[in-house]
Amino acid sequence: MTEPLQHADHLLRAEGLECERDGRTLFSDLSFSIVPGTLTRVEGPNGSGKTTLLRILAGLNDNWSGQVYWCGQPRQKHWDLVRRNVLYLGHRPGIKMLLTPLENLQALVAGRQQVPGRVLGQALEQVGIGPWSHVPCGQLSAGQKRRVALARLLFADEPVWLLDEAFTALDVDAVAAVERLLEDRVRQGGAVVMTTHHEPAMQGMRRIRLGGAGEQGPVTRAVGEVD
Amino acid sequence: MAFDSFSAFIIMEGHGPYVWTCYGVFFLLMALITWLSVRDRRRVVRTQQREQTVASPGQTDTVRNERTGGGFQRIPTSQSESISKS
Amino acid sequence: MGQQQSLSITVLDPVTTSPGLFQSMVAVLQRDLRLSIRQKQDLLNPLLFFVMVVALFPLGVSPESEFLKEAGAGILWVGALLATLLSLDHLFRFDYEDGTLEQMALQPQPLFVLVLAKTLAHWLATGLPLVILTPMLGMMLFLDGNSVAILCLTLLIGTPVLSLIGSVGAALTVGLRAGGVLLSLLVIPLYIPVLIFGTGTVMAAAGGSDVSGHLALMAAMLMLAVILAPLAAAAALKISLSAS
Amino acid sequence: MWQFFHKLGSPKWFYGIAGRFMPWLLGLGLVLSLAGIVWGLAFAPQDYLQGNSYRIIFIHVPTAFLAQSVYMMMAVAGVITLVWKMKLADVFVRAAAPVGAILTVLALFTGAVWGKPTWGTWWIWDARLTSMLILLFLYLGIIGLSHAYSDEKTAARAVAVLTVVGVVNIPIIKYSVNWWNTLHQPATFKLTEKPTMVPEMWVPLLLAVLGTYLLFGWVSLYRMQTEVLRRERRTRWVKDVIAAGGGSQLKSGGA
Repeated sequence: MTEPLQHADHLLRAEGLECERDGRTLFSDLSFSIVPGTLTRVEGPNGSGKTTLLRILAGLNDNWSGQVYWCGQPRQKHWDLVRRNVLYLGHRPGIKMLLTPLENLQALVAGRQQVPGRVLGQALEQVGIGPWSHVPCGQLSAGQKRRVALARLLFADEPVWLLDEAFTALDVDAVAAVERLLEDRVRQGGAVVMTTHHEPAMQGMRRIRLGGAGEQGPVTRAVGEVD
Repeated sequence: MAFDSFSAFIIMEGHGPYVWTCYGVFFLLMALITWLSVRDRRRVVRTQQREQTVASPGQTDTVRNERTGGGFQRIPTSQSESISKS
Repeated sequence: MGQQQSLSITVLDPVTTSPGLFQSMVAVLQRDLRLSIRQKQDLLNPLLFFVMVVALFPLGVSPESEFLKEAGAGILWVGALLATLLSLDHLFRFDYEDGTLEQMALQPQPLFVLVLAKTLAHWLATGLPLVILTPMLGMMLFLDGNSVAILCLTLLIGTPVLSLIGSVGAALTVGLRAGGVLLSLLVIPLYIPVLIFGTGTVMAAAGGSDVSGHLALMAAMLMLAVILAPLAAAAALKISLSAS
Repeated sequence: MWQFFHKLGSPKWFYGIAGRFMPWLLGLGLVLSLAGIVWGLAFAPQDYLQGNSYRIIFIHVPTAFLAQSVYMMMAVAGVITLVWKMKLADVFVRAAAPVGAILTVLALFTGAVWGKPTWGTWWIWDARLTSMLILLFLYLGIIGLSHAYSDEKTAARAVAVLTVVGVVNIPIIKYSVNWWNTLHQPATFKLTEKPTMVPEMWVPLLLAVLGTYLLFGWVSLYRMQTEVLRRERRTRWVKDVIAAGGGSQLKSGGA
């Protein structure tokens, strides 16, 4: 399984996804695939199921029907492979207020990836947290905490990244820097799926539009379309 | 019949109160389960009947229109108006 | 685009590219212990609660040494049980709220292994201190040396079982805002056998009988809990996460 | 086999087939349990030790048996929910849990009232009664958990895990309570443990047990039908059932 990826490989493929929540259909008959070297933005108004879709792709949410494939095979047969190869960063990214940025980063990657301590320090420097790397995260601002969470992306080796509201609380410079980081990653062949509230200025971005459902049930069908 | 008379059956040599309380509560709770179940069924059916008679074909369209975005327009109250005047 | 050549990114093999089970368990344990040490109040509260509950019995029932000698083991066991119960709600709640639990569920290692590490950390931070405090409280309840020793032994085997069974309840209620009371309701019935064997062993020892059989039975319960509870708790956590 | 499973997963099919079984369950259940009770109350001979108070056995034993079996059935349904994600299994758990809890209360109540003339106190920490009390706690936990979640699927799966954990614990609880009982009181007079029971006593008891099982079958099917109607309310067939008004009566499905 370690041969290099081709552009044509389908890393993740969803077929006929349907998700219902509290008796209301969020989306139905949703099909798309995530291929290497692409950036996909999940779009839709509040409450249209963007976060839910990312959680389904990550394997956190079980309340859906349809089929998800990993590299062409049903995902449920390869859970260990999927978990290792898909990085999910939720809008609550697992940062502990009582731990320092360095300890947080260490604990977060400990089970996934062998990373020398030196790299962790460098990553924190790179996201502008260097001077605070030994201060408890509770003392940092919301934007700084977000930077700590995103520092993982500087050395993460997973081919698929699922980022939920990754830009929240970041300042303008940081947003631009993260966009550059994602573009680089995509150029190398990584696949990024994300939700953002601002329109990122990135070329070749694919879109999955979720219509948003009204009180009465499914109003629009979601379609994956490529710009 | 294990008893000589009806009153002997009721009294049961002094154990009557215990035995009859038990049977009374037994039938009471059995009736309670049945009543609760029937009430639940009635409730489900009634709310559903109401929904089905109220629902009309045009409804979904209005809902579709209502649920676009929201304009976040400020709502004038008497207080805010007096501030803007002064 | 002219990018038909192979890409520099590969699909990773979870076996060779991620840390092993033991290493990831140690990481979880280390983080949780570190957090316990920094959150001193959480560490102290169950202990204070334990001491106070035990102090209520002489005050509320009788300070006579005869009564306390008779009831001491039971009082200490019930106190330890309630103190554990009190601390359970925090076992997964903070991790659930800040997203750590999601990250754990997505690690390549099976979740029950990480849950086991978390439960071990919970026991080290609450159960073990309770056991260490027991001799002192035992003296205050006029228990003799032999009884205190057996009591400590039963608590040493029993409190990990309490943490393990409790982890299932905590996992089931972690997604609920008012989960704390419900958690007690779910867990207390499951605690009853542990309590019965714990106090029963001390009483049998006080009666002069050999208790190695009783202790073996408790150890068997611990084994069963170590094997089954993390599996159930991991399943429950996945259900709770799925709903958030 | 798999087709049967698939069919059983279809709510509409279930609704119909349950309606066909229910009248039989109700009729036969009423006849058997009433026959058992009347026989036991009026015609069975007196117990030479306990006198007439033993006649409580004809409701105490059926409710106690049934309360325990209902928990077992719920655990089986829990396994089915977790492994095959069959919706009807979860519908059963929802429908049966309150009934099981009420049966446990009945078993406890009749046990306590029976205890008064036998032991001289309303309550005694007898192994059986204590086990029943713990069973009641387990039921209350399940009901509490199933109402705590707003999402039905989550509630179903959480309850399934809890019932399975509970059923693993039941033998341990029973064993430990029995052991505890011998530790504290040398074998006392047990309510229902009789070395010999004449046929005039156990035949009506058997009838009453069978009858209550059938009645439980009826009430759980009825409650399951209600739950199915509620869950499937947006589907065509439920709308037809409702429009026909058939679902509103107790005899929906023809009892």
